[in-house]
Amino acid sequence: MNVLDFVNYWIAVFLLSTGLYIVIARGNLVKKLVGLSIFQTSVYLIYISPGKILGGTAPIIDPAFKIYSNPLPHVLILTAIVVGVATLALGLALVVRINEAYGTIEEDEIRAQDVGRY
Amino acid sequence: MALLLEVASWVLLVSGGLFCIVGALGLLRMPDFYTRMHAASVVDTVGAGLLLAGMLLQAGLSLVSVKLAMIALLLFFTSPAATHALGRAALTRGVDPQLADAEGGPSKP
Amino acid sequence: MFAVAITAVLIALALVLVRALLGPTVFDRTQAVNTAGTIAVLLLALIGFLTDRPEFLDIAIVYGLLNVIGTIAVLKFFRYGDLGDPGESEEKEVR
Amino acid sequence: MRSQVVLRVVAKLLIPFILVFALYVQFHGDYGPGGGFQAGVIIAAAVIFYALIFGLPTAKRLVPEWLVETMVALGVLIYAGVGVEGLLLGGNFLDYFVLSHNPVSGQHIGIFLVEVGVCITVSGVMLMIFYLFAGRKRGWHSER
Amino acid sequence: MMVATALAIARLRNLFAVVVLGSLYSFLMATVLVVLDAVDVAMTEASVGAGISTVLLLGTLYLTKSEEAQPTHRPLLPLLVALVTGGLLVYGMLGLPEFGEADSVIHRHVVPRYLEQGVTETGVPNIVTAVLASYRGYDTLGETTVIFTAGVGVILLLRRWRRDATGKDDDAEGGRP
Repeated sequence: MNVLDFVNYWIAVFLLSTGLYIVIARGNLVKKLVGLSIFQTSVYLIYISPGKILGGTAPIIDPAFKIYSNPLPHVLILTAIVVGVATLALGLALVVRINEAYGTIEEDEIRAQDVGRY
Repeated sequence: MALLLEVASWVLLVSGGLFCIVGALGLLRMPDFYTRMHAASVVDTVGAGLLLAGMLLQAGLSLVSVKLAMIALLLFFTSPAATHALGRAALTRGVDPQLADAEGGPSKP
Repeated sequence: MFAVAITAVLIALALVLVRALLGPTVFDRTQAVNTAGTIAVLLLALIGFLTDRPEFLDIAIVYGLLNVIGTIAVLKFFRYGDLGDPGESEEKEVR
Repeated sequence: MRSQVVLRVVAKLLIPFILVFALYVQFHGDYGPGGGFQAGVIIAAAVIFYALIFGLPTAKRLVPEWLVETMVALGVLIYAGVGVEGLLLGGNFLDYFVLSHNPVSGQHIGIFLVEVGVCITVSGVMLMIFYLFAGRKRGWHSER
Repeated sequence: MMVATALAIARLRNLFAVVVLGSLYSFLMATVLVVLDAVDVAMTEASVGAGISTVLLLGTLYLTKSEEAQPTHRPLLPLLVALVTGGLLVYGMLGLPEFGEADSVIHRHVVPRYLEQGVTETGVPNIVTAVLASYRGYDTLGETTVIFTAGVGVILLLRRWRRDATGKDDDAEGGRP
């Protein structure tokens, strides 16, 4: 039972590790960005999970309901999602520019070109 | 009357769920892309239609049922269009339909 | 009753997911994602009814709309994106 | 994709619906899920859909680039302007209570204006990014 | 919900049609968020993940290459780092309150005030909107500014090149080569 209580957190931790692994291990810059967004998503899950109250409903006030989940994490995560999209767009723009400058988006090849240049 | 509605929506929901499973199973088991497309359309039309009809019976006449009808309309318009575009794109890109004898397909994955 | 339907839809979602994971070609995956979107719409509507708050159908509509847009974007990409080398990427997919 | 009749017809049916729905999300955000950000994204998605089906130049004729650029800045200005208006009317920055005689309706007006600002900025930025990415694509072709 | 999430995790191992599966992942995550009552967040996640991110990623893939090179390093060290991080997080997670408890710390501080007086103070039943736009207006202003800055950054990164290619120059930047 104790394990089952934390299952949300387990999943979030697993996702976070996976995202981190992708960001570190993969050389492709686009894939790194996808990993970054997976990482972000796991953080959303970590934030939202404690706000849920069993038996509660979404925080839209209605006379028919008494218990509501916690709206504060929702607000914070809403902001986080927006910032995440902005980051993603900016990162992708940078990737496009890197591709134009180096002709590749693989980290190793970029490094090889840099070493060859200097 | 209420009991009748309840029973009807129960039947619709369960059969809709069943059709969803059947369609998904087809999507999983069919041998090549075009037959899979065919199976997926079961989910899009019959499964979704029955489930939404069941929910409509539950909702009664209100804003909720209007929204449900809107979802149904949306699905009926968009999913065939998407499937059509998908099939055309696949044909253009040279995914051949699997005819009598075949290689690839189910053994590939 | 809704619980039964939700269970069925979840099973269907799982099957579709398996197809999306295996899918030999991009088109299989796209088809699977499209179907998964449809199923997710249904699932959301059902969840809304299960928790007695059917107002949340809005989210289902958003799903439906954006699902189509995403699918068409992917298709357009794969149909006109053959500037590179179409054969190559397909083979990569098979692996 | 312009030659595909089915997609064109469906898009013509669908895009007004998407836009109306975006407005619904925007203005119903007080009572249900939704709000400025979601509405902005949906509006941007509608225009992106249009650009996908009918081609980028047509979309740029429909929603010209200068309009998008103006929207990007205008949203932030609306938001900050609401704050400054609170200052001018004798409250604090972003103080909505002074916007109307009745504090509650003042709050309502403030939230509404702020959401409009967010919506405009978000849809502007998303569209701008899409235009830039997609427009670059064609330039790349001509370079080849 | 758990089935869907577990399968999403299984999906993450297989990273080929990343973008297509990314949109699927976003759908699943949004469904999970709906189950966790975060309706607004789910709506945002769905619209962003399925609509915008997919299109942007596809645009980038089109501009660059769509296939990935074989990894040259052995992924041992990153795996180790990820595992250690995961282990640390699990260790920290054990101290968290139980899932779904109504009286844990997070529900005690400001939230009851929002829930009880939000409607009477703002007249908006959706508390998330009320908090977002009114109580935490500064945050949202910052968020809007971030979006604005990102837009400007993307314009700066991608705009000039296209002018060079098409040969058209605006007056504002006419002097630049």
